[in-house]
Amino acid sequence: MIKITEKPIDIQKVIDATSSLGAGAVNVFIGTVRNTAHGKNVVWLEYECYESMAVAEIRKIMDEAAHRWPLLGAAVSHRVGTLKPGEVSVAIAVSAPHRKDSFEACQFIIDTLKVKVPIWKKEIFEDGEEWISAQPNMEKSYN
Amino acid sequence: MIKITEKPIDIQKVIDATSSLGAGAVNVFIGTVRNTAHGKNVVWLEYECYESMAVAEIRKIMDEAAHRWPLLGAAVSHRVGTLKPGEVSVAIAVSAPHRKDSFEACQFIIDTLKVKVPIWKKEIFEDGEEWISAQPNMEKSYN
Amino acid sequence: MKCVVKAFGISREMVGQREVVMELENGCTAGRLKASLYARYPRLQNLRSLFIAVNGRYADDGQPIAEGDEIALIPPVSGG
Amino acid sequence: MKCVVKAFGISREMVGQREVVMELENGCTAGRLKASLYARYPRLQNLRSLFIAVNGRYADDGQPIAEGDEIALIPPVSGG
Repeated sequence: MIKITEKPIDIQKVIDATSSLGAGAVNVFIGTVRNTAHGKNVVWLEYECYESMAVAEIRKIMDEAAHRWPLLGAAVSHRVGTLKPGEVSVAIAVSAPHRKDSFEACQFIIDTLKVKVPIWKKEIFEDGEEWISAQPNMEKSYN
Repeated sequence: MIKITEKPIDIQKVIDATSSLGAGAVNVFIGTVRNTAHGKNVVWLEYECYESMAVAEIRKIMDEAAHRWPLLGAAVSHRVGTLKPGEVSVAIAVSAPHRKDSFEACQFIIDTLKVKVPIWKKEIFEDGEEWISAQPNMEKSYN
Repeated sequence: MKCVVKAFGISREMVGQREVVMELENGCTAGRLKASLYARYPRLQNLRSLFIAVNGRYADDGQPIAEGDEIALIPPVSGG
Repeated sequence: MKCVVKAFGISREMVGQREVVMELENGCTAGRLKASLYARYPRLQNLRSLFIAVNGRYADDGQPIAEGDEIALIPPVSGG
Protein backbone atom coordinates (compact mmCIF):
# COMPACT_ATOMS: atom_id res chain seq x y z
CA MET A 1 0.00 0.00 0.00
CA ILE A 2 1.23 3.47 -0.91
CA LYS A 3 -0.89 6.46 0.04
CA ILE A 4 -0.45 10.23 -0.16
CA THR A 5 -3.24 11.93 1.75
CA GLU A 6 -4.37 15.25 3.19
CA LYS A 7 -6.28 13.47 5.94
CA PRO A 8 -4.91 12.21 9.27
CA ILE A 9 -3.10 8.89 8.88
CA ASP A 10 -4.76 5.83 10.41
CA ILE A 11 -1.72 3.95 11.70
CA GLN A 12 -3.62 0.74 12.40
CA LYS A 13 -4.67 0.64 8.73
CA VAL A 14 -1.07 1.00 7.61
CA ILE A 15 -0.13 -1.89 9.92
CA ASP A 16 -3.08 -4.01 8.76
CA ALA A 17 -1.99 -3.56 5.14
CA THR A 18 1.16 -5.58 5.94
CA SER A 19 -0.53 -8.42 7.82
CA SER A 20 0.48 -11.97 7.00
CA LEU A 21 0.04 -15.25 8.85
CA GLY A 22 3.69 -16.02 8.16
CA ALA A 23 4.85 -12.81 9.88
CA GLY A 24 6.41 -12.90 13.33
CA ALA A 25 7.38 -9.23 13.32
CA VAL A 26 6.07 -5.89 12.15
CA ASN A 27 8.19 -2.77 12.45
CA VAL A 28 6.49 0.59 12.21
CA PHE A 29 8.06 4.00 11.82
CA ILE A 30 5.96 7.05 12.56
CA GLY A 31 7.19 10.54 11.76
CA THR A 32 5.64 13.26 13.88
CA VAL A 33 5.81 17.04 13.75
CA ARG A 34 8.10 18.45 16.42
CA ASN A 35 7.14 21.65 18.18
CA THR A 36 10.61 23.17 17.82
CA ALA A 37 13.24 23.45 15.10
CA HIS A 38 16.54 25.35 15.20
CA GLY A 39 15.57 26.50 18.69
CA LYS A 40 12.39 28.18 17.48
CA ASN A 41 8.75 27.27 18.06
CA VAL A 42 7.08 25.61 15.09
CA VAL A 43 3.53 26.87 14.60
CA TRP A 44 2.71 24.51 11.74
CA LEU A 45 4.25 22.73 8.75
CA GLU A 46 3.21 22.77 5.11
CA TYR A 47 3.92 19.59 3.16
CA GLU A 48 3.91 19.75 -0.64
CA CYS A 49 4.24 16.73 -2.94
CA TYR A 50 4.78 15.86 -6.59
CA GLU A 51 2.34 13.03 -6.16
CA SER A 52 2.73 10.84 -9.25
CA MET A 53 6.52 10.87 -8.96
CA ALA A 54 6.40 10.44 -5.17
CA VAL A 55 4.29 7.30 -5.51
CA ALA A 56 6.67 5.94 -8.17
CA GLU A 57 9.74 6.68 -6.03
CA ILE A 58 8.17 5.09 -2.94
CA ARG A 59 7.31 2.04 -5.06
CA LYS A 60 10.96 1.77 -6.15
CA ILE A 61 12.14 1.99 -2.53
CA MET A 62 9.68 -0.70 -1.43
CA ASP A 63 10.74 -2.95 -4.30
CA GLU A 64 14.38 -2.48 -3.35
CA ALA A 65 13.57 -3.31 0.29
CA ALA A 66 11.67 -6.45 -0.74
CA HIS A 67 14.69 -7.43 -2.83
CA ARG A 68 17.15 -6.97 0.05
CA TRP A 69 15.12 -8.44 2.91
CA PRO A 70 12.64 -11.34 3.08
CA LEU A 71 9.52 -9.22 3.60
CA LEU A 72 5.91 -10.31 3.73
CA GLY A 73 4.34 -6.87 3.47
CA ALA A 74 5.15 -3.17 3.37
CA ALA A 75 3.05 -0.02 3.46
CA VAL A 76 3.77 3.72 3.35
CA SER A 77 1.32 6.52 4.03
CA HIS A 78 2.50 10.13 3.81
CA ARG A 79 0.42 13.12 4.73
CA VAL A 80 0.52 16.43 2.86
CA GLY A 81 -0.97 19.85 3.49
CA THR A 82 -1.00 21.63 6.82
CA LEU A 83 0.22 19.74 9.91
CA LYS A 84 0.44 20.92 13.51
CA PRO A 85 3.00 19.80 16.12
CA GLY A 86 2.19 16.31 17.37
CA GLU A 87 0.51 15.21 14.14
CA VAL A 88 1.72 12.23 12.13
CA SER A 89 3.42 13.11 8.83
CA VAL A 90 4.38 9.61 7.71
CA ALA A 91 3.75 6.01 8.76
CA ILE A 92 5.71 3.06 7.39
CA ALA A 93 5.05 -0.57 8.30
CA VAL A 94 7.04 -3.64 7.29
CA SER A 95 6.23 -7.26 8.14
CA ALA A 96 8.68 -10.15 8.01
CA PRO A 97 9.11 -13.62 9.48
CA HIS A 98 11.84 -12.32 11.83
CA ARG A 99 12.31 -9.05 13.66
CA LYS A 100 15.82 -8.08 12.55
CA ASP A 101 14.70 -7.92 8.92
CA SER A 102 11.66 -5.83 9.83
CA PHE A 103 13.81 -3.26 11.64
CA GLU A 104 16.43 -3.03 8.90
CA ALA A 105 13.93 -2.80 6.05
CA CYS A 106 11.79 -0.17 7.80
CA GLN A 107 14.84 1.97 8.55
CA PHE A 108 16.03 1.62 4.94
CA ILE A 109 12.63 2.77 3.66
CA ILE A 110 12.44 5.92 5.83
CA ASP A 111 16.11 6.80 5.29
CA THR A 112 15.75 6.48 1.51
CA LEU A 113 12.37 8.21 1.41
CA LYS A 114 13.91 11.23 3.08
CA VAL A 115 16.54 11.68 0.36
CA LYS A 116 14.71 10.58 -2.80
CA VAL A 117 10.96 11.14 -2.62
CA PRO A 118 9.74 14.51 -4.00
CA ILE A 119 8.01 15.83 -0.91
CA TRP A 120 8.90 19.18 0.63
CA LYS A 121 8.13 20.73 3.96
CA LYS A 122 8.10 24.34 5.02
CA GLU A 123 8.33 25.18 8.71
CA ILE A 124 6.22 28.11 9.79
CA PHE A 125 7.60 29.87 12.88
CA GLU A 126 6.09 32.72 14.84
CA ASP A 127 8.38 35.16 13.00
CA GLY A 128 8.90 33.62 9.58
CA GLU A 129 9.06 30.46 7.51
CA GLU A 130 11.65 28.18 5.96
CA TRP A 131 11.77 25.36 3.40
CA ILE A 132 13.70 22.46 4.88
CA SER A 133 16.43 20.74 2.95
CA ALA A 134 17.06 17.62 4.88
CA GLN A 135 19.99 16.19 2.96
CA PRO A 136 23.18 18.20 2.37
CA ASN A 137 24.71 15.46 0.19
CA MET A 138 21.88 14.81 -2.20
CA GLU A 139 23.86 16.31 -5.08
CA LYS A 140 26.42 13.54 -4.72
CA SER A 141 23.93 10.74 -4.56
CA TYR A 142 22.54 11.58 -7.99
CA ASN A 143 25.52 12.85 -9.99
CA MET B 1 3.56 2.35 30.29
CA ILE B 2 4.06 -1.35 31.03
CA LYS B 3 1.14 -3.68 30.63
CA ILE B 4 0.68 -7.45 30.83
CA THR B 5 -2.77 -8.38 29.59
CA GLU B 6 -4.94 -11.30 28.52
CA LYS B 7 -6.90 -9.02 26.18
CA PRO B 8 -5.99 -8.07 22.60
CA ILE B 9 -3.39 -5.28 22.53
CA ASP B 10 -4.55 -1.87 21.28
CA ILE B 11 -1.48 -0.76 19.34
CA GLN B 12 -2.65 2.84 18.98
CA LYS B 13 -2.87 3.10 22.78
CA VAL B 14 0.71 1.84 23.13
CA ILE B 15 1.81 4.48 20.59
CA ASP B 16 -0.22 7.21 22.29
CA ALA B 17 1.47 6.40 25.62
CA THR B 18 4.77 7.64 24.13
CA SER B 19 3.47 10.83 22.57
CA SER B 20 5.46 14.02 23.07
CA LEU B 21 5.44 17.35 21.28
CA GLY B 22 9.23 17.18 21.15
CA ALA B 23 9.20 13.85 19.30
CA GLY B 24 9.98 13.64 15.61
CA ALA B 25 10.00 9.85 15.51
CA VAL B 26 8.19 6.91 17.01
CA ASN B 27 9.37 3.38 16.35
CA VAL B 28 7.00 0.53 17.04
CA PHE B 29 7.75 -3.17 17.18
CA ILE B 30 4.86 -5.61 16.98
CA GLY B 31 5.36 -9.32 17.58
CA THR B 32 2.76 -11.52 15.92
CA VAL B 33 2.04 -15.24 16.11
CA ARG B 34 3.30 -17.11 13.04
CA ASN B 35 1.25 -19.93 11.63
CA THR B 36 4.24 -22.26 11.30
CA ALA B 37 7.25 -23.23 13.43
CA HIS B 38 9.88 -25.89 12.69
CA GLY B 39 7.95 -26.67 9.50
CA LYS B 40 4.78 -27.55 11.41
CA ASN B 41 1.43 -25.77 11.59
CA VAL B 42 0.87 -23.83 14.79
CA VAL B 43 -2.70 -24.18 16.04
CA TRP B 44 -2.30 -21.77 18.93
CA LEU B 45 0.22 -20.49 21.49
CA GLU B 46 -0.01 -20.39 25.27
CA TYR B 47 1.85 -17.52 26.95
CA GLU B 48 2.61 -17.75 30.67
CA CYS B 49 4.12 -14.97 32.74
CA TYR B 50 5.61 -14.34 36.18
CA GLU B 51 3.91 -10.99 36.19
CA SER B 52 5.44 -9.04 39.06
CA MET B 53 8.97 -9.99 38.00
CA ALA B 54 8.16 -9.45 34.30
CA VAL B 55 7.00 -5.90 35.00
CA ALA B 56 10.14 -5.23 37.06
CA GLU B 57 12.44 -6.65 34.35
CA ILE B 58 10.68 -4.65 31.61
CA ARG B 59 11.05 -1.54 33.77
CA LYS B 60 14.80 -2.20 34.07
CA ILE B 61 15.10 -2.60 30.30
CA MET B 62 13.20 0.62 29.66
CA ASP B 63 15.35 2.48 32.20
CA GLU B 64 18.49 1.16 30.52
CA ALA B 65 17.16 2.24 27.10
CA ALA B 66 16.35 5.72 28.44
CA HIS B 67 19.89 5.89 29.81
CA ARG B 68 21.51 4.93 26.49
CA TRP B 69 19.33 6.93 24.07
CA PRO B 70 17.64 10.35 24.37
CA LEU B 71 14.07 9.06 24.56
CA LEU B 72 10.88 11.00 25.16
CA GLY B 73 8.63 8.03 25.83
CA ALA B 74 8.50 4.25 25.85
CA ALA B 75 5.73 1.72 26.30
CA VAL B 76 5.54 -2.08 26.35
CA SER B 77 2.39 -4.18 26.26
CA HIS B 78 2.67 -7.98 26.33
CA ARG B 79 -0.22 -10.35 25.95
CA VAL B 80 -0.52 -13.62 27.86
CA GLY B 81 -2.91 -16.56 27.65
CA THR B 82 -4.07 -18.20 24.44
CA LEU B 83 -3.11 -16.59 21.11
CA LYS B 84 -3.93 -17.70 17.57
CA PRO B 85 -1.79 -17.17 14.46
CA GLY B 86 -1.97 -13.55 13.29
CA GLU B 87 -2.60 -12.15 16.79
CA VAL B 88 -0.32 -9.61 18.43
CA SER B 89 1.76 -10.96 21.32
CA VAL B 90 3.76 -7.84 22.11
CA ALA B 91 3.81 -4.16 21.13
CA ILE B 92 6.68 -1.82 21.98
CA ALA B 93 6.75 1.88 21.14
CA VAL B 94 9.59 4.35 21.62
CA SER B 95 9.52 8.07 20.86
CA ALA B 96 12.57 10.29 20.40
CA PRO B 97 13.51 13.58 18.80
CA HIS B 98 15.28 11.72 15.95
CA ARG B 99 14.56 8.48 14.16
CA LYS B 100 17.88 6.65 14.52
CA ASP B 101 17.55 6.67 18.31
CA SER B 102 13.96 5.42 18.12
CA PHE B 103 14.99 2.44 15.96
CA GLU B 104 17.99 1.51 18.09
CA ALA B 105 16.17 1.81 21.41
CA CYS B 106 13.13 -0.15 20.22
CA GLN B 107 15.34 -2.96 18.91
CA PHE B 108 17.31 -3.00 22.17
CA ILE B 109 14.09 -3.32 24.16
CA ILE B 110 12.67 -6.26 22.18
CA ASP B 111 16.06 -8.02 21.96
CA THR B 112 16.58 -7.73 25.72
CA LEU B 113 12.98 -8.57 26.58
CA LYS B 114 13.35 -11.85 24.72
CA VAL B 115 16.30 -13.00 26.83
CA LYS B 116 15.51 -11.55 30.26
CA VAL B 117 11.78 -11.18 30.88
CA PRO B 118 10.10 -14.16 32.58
CA ILE B 119 7.49 -14.96 29.95
CA TRP B 120 7.18 -18.39 28.37
CA LYS B 121 5.39 -19.63 25.31
CA LYS B 122 4.26 -23.08 24.37
CA GLU B 123 3.48 -23.86 20.75
CA ILE B 124 0.55 -26.17 20.23
CA PHE B 125 0.77 -28.14 16.96
CA GLU B 126 -1.77 -30.50 15.45
CA ASP B 127 0.21 -33.45 16.85
CA GLY B 128 1.81 -32.18 20.02
CA GLU B 129 3.14 -29.19 21.92
CA GLU B 130 6.47 -27.66 22.85
CA TRP B 131 7.81 -25.03 25.25
CA ILE B 132 10.02 -22.66 23.33
CA SER B 133 13.44 -21.72 24.58
CA ALA B 134 14.35 -18.75 22.50
CA GLN B 135 17.89 -18.11 23.69
CA PRO B 136 20.59 -20.78 23.61
CA ASN B 137 23.14 -18.52 25.34
CA MET B 138 21.13 -17.27 28.28
CA GLU B 139 23.27 -19.33 30.69
CA LYS B 140 26.28 -17.25 29.75
CA SER B 141 24.58 -13.92 30.08
CA TYR B 142 23.75 -14.52 33.74
CA ASN B 143 26.66 -16.56 35.11
CA MET C 1 9.25 23.38 -28.94
CA LYS C 2 7.37 24.55 -25.88
CA CYS C 3 7.93 22.78 -22.60
CA VAL C 4 5.87 23.18 -19.43
CA VAL C 5 8.00 22.88 -16.29
CA LYS C 6 6.27 22.15 -12.98
CA ALA C 7 7.91 23.78 -9.99
CA PHE C 8 7.65 22.54 -6.40
CA GLY C 9 8.55 23.73 -2.93
CA ILE C 10 11.10 26.49 -2.72
CA SER C 11 11.67 26.38 -6.50
CA ARG C 12 7.98 27.18 -7.01
CA GLU C 13 8.38 30.24 -4.83
CA MET C 14 11.60 31.24 -6.65
CA VAL C 15 9.98 31.15 -10.10
CA GLY C 16 6.80 32.68 -8.71
CA GLN C 17 4.37 30.14 -10.15
CA ARG C 18 3.45 26.43 -10.23
CA GLU C 19 4.38 26.01 -13.89
CA VAL C 20 6.64 27.92 -16.25
CA VAL C 21 6.68 27.59 -20.02
CA MET C 22 10.11 27.36 -21.63
CA GLU C 23 10.91 27.52 -25.32
CA LEU C 24 13.46 24.78 -26.08
CA GLU C 25 15.45 23.83 -29.19
CA ASN C 26 14.87 20.36 -30.55
CA GLY C 27 17.35 17.91 -29.03
CA CYS C 28 17.41 19.83 -25.77
CA THR C 29 18.67 17.95 -22.71
CA ALA C 30 17.84 18.18 -19.01
CA GLY C 31 21.20 19.86 -18.40
CA ARG C 32 20.58 22.54 -21.03
CA LEU C 33 17.06 23.12 -19.70
CA LYS C 34 18.52 23.63 -16.25
CA ALA C 35 21.01 26.18 -17.62
CA SER C 36 18.17 28.08 -19.32
CA LEU C 37 16.20 28.09 -16.08
CA TYR C 38 19.24 29.36 -14.14
CA ALA C 39 19.60 32.18 -16.69
CA ARG C 40 15.97 33.18 -16.43
CA TYR C 41 15.62 32.65 -12.67
CA PRO C 42 19.09 33.25 -11.17
CA ARG C 43 17.86 32.64 -7.61
CA LEU C 44 17.56 28.94 -8.46
CA GLN C 45 21.38 28.83 -8.40
CA ASN C 46 21.27 29.42 -4.64
CA LEU C 47 19.67 26.04 -4.02
CA ARG C 48 21.81 23.35 -2.47
CA SER C 49 20.68 21.06 -5.26
CA LEU C 50 18.23 21.17 -8.16
CA PHE C 51 17.22 18.14 -10.19
CA ILE C 52 15.16 17.87 -13.31
CA ALA C 53 12.61 15.09 -13.40
CA VAL C 54 11.46 13.85 -16.80
CA ASN C 55 8.23 11.86 -16.80
CA GLY C 56 8.42 11.33 -13.07
CA ARG C 57 12.03 10.14 -12.90
CA TYR C 58 15.24 11.88 -11.90
CA ALA C 59 17.09 12.81 -15.10
CA ASP C 60 20.84 13.00 -15.79
CA ASP C 61 22.11 16.20 -17.42
CA GLY C 62 22.43 14.35 -20.74
CA GLN C 63 18.90 13.04 -20.88
CA PRO C 64 17.06 14.31 -23.99
CA ILE C 65 13.74 16.08 -23.60
CA ALA C 66 11.02 15.40 -26.15
CA GLU C 67 7.81 17.26 -26.92
CA GLY C 68 5.09 16.28 -24.45
CA ASP C 69 7.43 15.05 -21.71
CA GLU C 70 6.34 15.91 -18.18
CA ILE C 71 9.12 18.05 -16.74
CA ALA C 72 9.52 19.09 -13.10
CA LEU C 73 11.97 20.99 -10.92
CA ILE C 74 13.03 19.05 -7.82
CA PRO C 75 14.71 21.22 -5.17
CA PRO C 76 16.15 19.51 -2.06
CA VAL C 77 13.48 17.15 -0.75
CA SER C 78 12.42 17.02 2.90
CA GLY C 79 9.66 14.45 3.28
CA GLY C 80 9.15 12.12 6.20
CA MET D 1 12.65 -23.17 57.32
CA LYS D 2 9.95 -23.79 54.77
CA CYS D 3 10.23 -22.14 51.40
CA VAL D 4 7.51 -21.95 48.74
CA VAL D 5 8.95 -22.12 45.21
CA LYS D 6 6.80 -20.92 42.32
CA ALA D 7 7.34 -22.84 39.09
CA PHE D 8 6.64 -21.50 35.61
CA GLY D 9 6.49 -22.78 32.06
CA ILE D 10 8.18 -26.08 31.41
CA SER D 11 9.54 -26.21 34.97
CA ARG D 12 5.95 -26.08 36.26
CA GLU D 13 5.12 -29.11 34.15
CA MET D 14 8.30 -30.89 35.29
CA VAL D 15 7.52 -30.48 38.99
CA GLY D 16 3.85 -31.16 38.34
CA GLN D 17 2.47 -28.13 40.19
CA ARG D 18 2.52 -24.33 40.36
CA GLU D 19 4.27 -24.22 43.73
CA VAL D 20 6.44 -26.67 45.60
CA VAL D 21 7.33 -26.44 49.28
CA MET D 22 10.98 -27.11 50.12
CA GLU D 23 12.45 -27.54 53.59
CA LEU D 24 15.70 -25.54 53.72
CA GLU D 25 18.46 -25.17 56.32
CA ASN D 26 19.04 -21.70 57.66
CA GLY D 27 21.67 -19.91 55.59
CA CYS D 28 20.59 -21.70 52.45
CA THR D 29 21.59 -20.11 49.14
CA ALA D 30 19.98 -20.03 45.69
CA GLY D 31 22.63 -22.50 44.46
CA ARG D 32 21.92 -24.98 47.23
CA LEU D 33 18.17 -24.66 46.69
CA LYS D 34 18.71 -25.44 43.02
CA ALA D 35 20.74 -28.56 43.92
CA SER D 36 17.92 -29.72 46.22
CA LEU D 37 15.39 -29.19 43.46
CA TYR D 38 17.56 -31.11 40.98
CA ALA D 39 17.73 -33.99 43.47
CA ARG D 40 14.01 -34.07 44.01
CA TYR D 41 13.02 -33.39 40.37
CA PRO D 42 15.85 -34.79 38.22
CA ARG D 43 14.09 -33.81 34.96
CA LEU D 44 14.88 -30.17 35.76
CA GLN D 45 18.51 -31.01 34.89
CA ASN D 46 17.49 -31.47 31.26
CA LEU D 47 16.67 -27.78 30.90
CA ARG D 48 19.04 -25.66 28.86
CA SER D 49 19.11 -23.24 31.77
CA LEU D 50 17.36 -22.80 35.08
CA PHE D 51 17.58 -19.68 37.19
CA ILE D 52 16.34 -18.97 40.66
CA ALA D 53 14.63 -15.65 41.21
CA VAL D 54 14.55 -14.23 44.72
CA ASN D 55 11.97 -11.53 45.35
CA GLY D 56 11.50 -10.98 41.63
CA ARG D 57 15.19 -10.70 40.72
CA TYR D 58 17.58 -13.16 39.10
CA ALA D 59 19.78 -14.58 41.88
CA ASP D 60 23.41 -15.70 41.79
CA ASP D 61 24.16 -19.15 43.22
CA GLY D 62 25.63 -17.52 46.32
CA GLN D 63 22.62 -15.38 47.15
CA PRO D 64 21.22 -16.23 50.61
CA ILE D 65 17.57 -17.11 50.99
CA ALA D 66 15.70 -15.84 54.02
CA GLU D 67 12.38 -16.87 55.47
CA GLY D 68 9.51 -15.19 53.60
CA ASP D 69 11.45 -14.53 50.40
CA GLU D 70 9.47 -15.02 47.20
CA ILE D 71 11.29 -17.74 45.29
CA ALA D 72 10.66 -18.76 41.67
CA LEU D 73 12.05 -21.16 39.08
CA ILE D 74 12.88 -19.48 35.78
CA PRO D 75 13.39 -21.92 32.90
CA PRO D 76 14.53 -20.53 29.50
CA VAL D 77 12.31 -17.57 28.70
CA SER D 78 10.59 -17.09 25.34
CA GLY D 79 8.51 -13.94 25.48
CA GLY D 80 8.00 -11.48 22.67
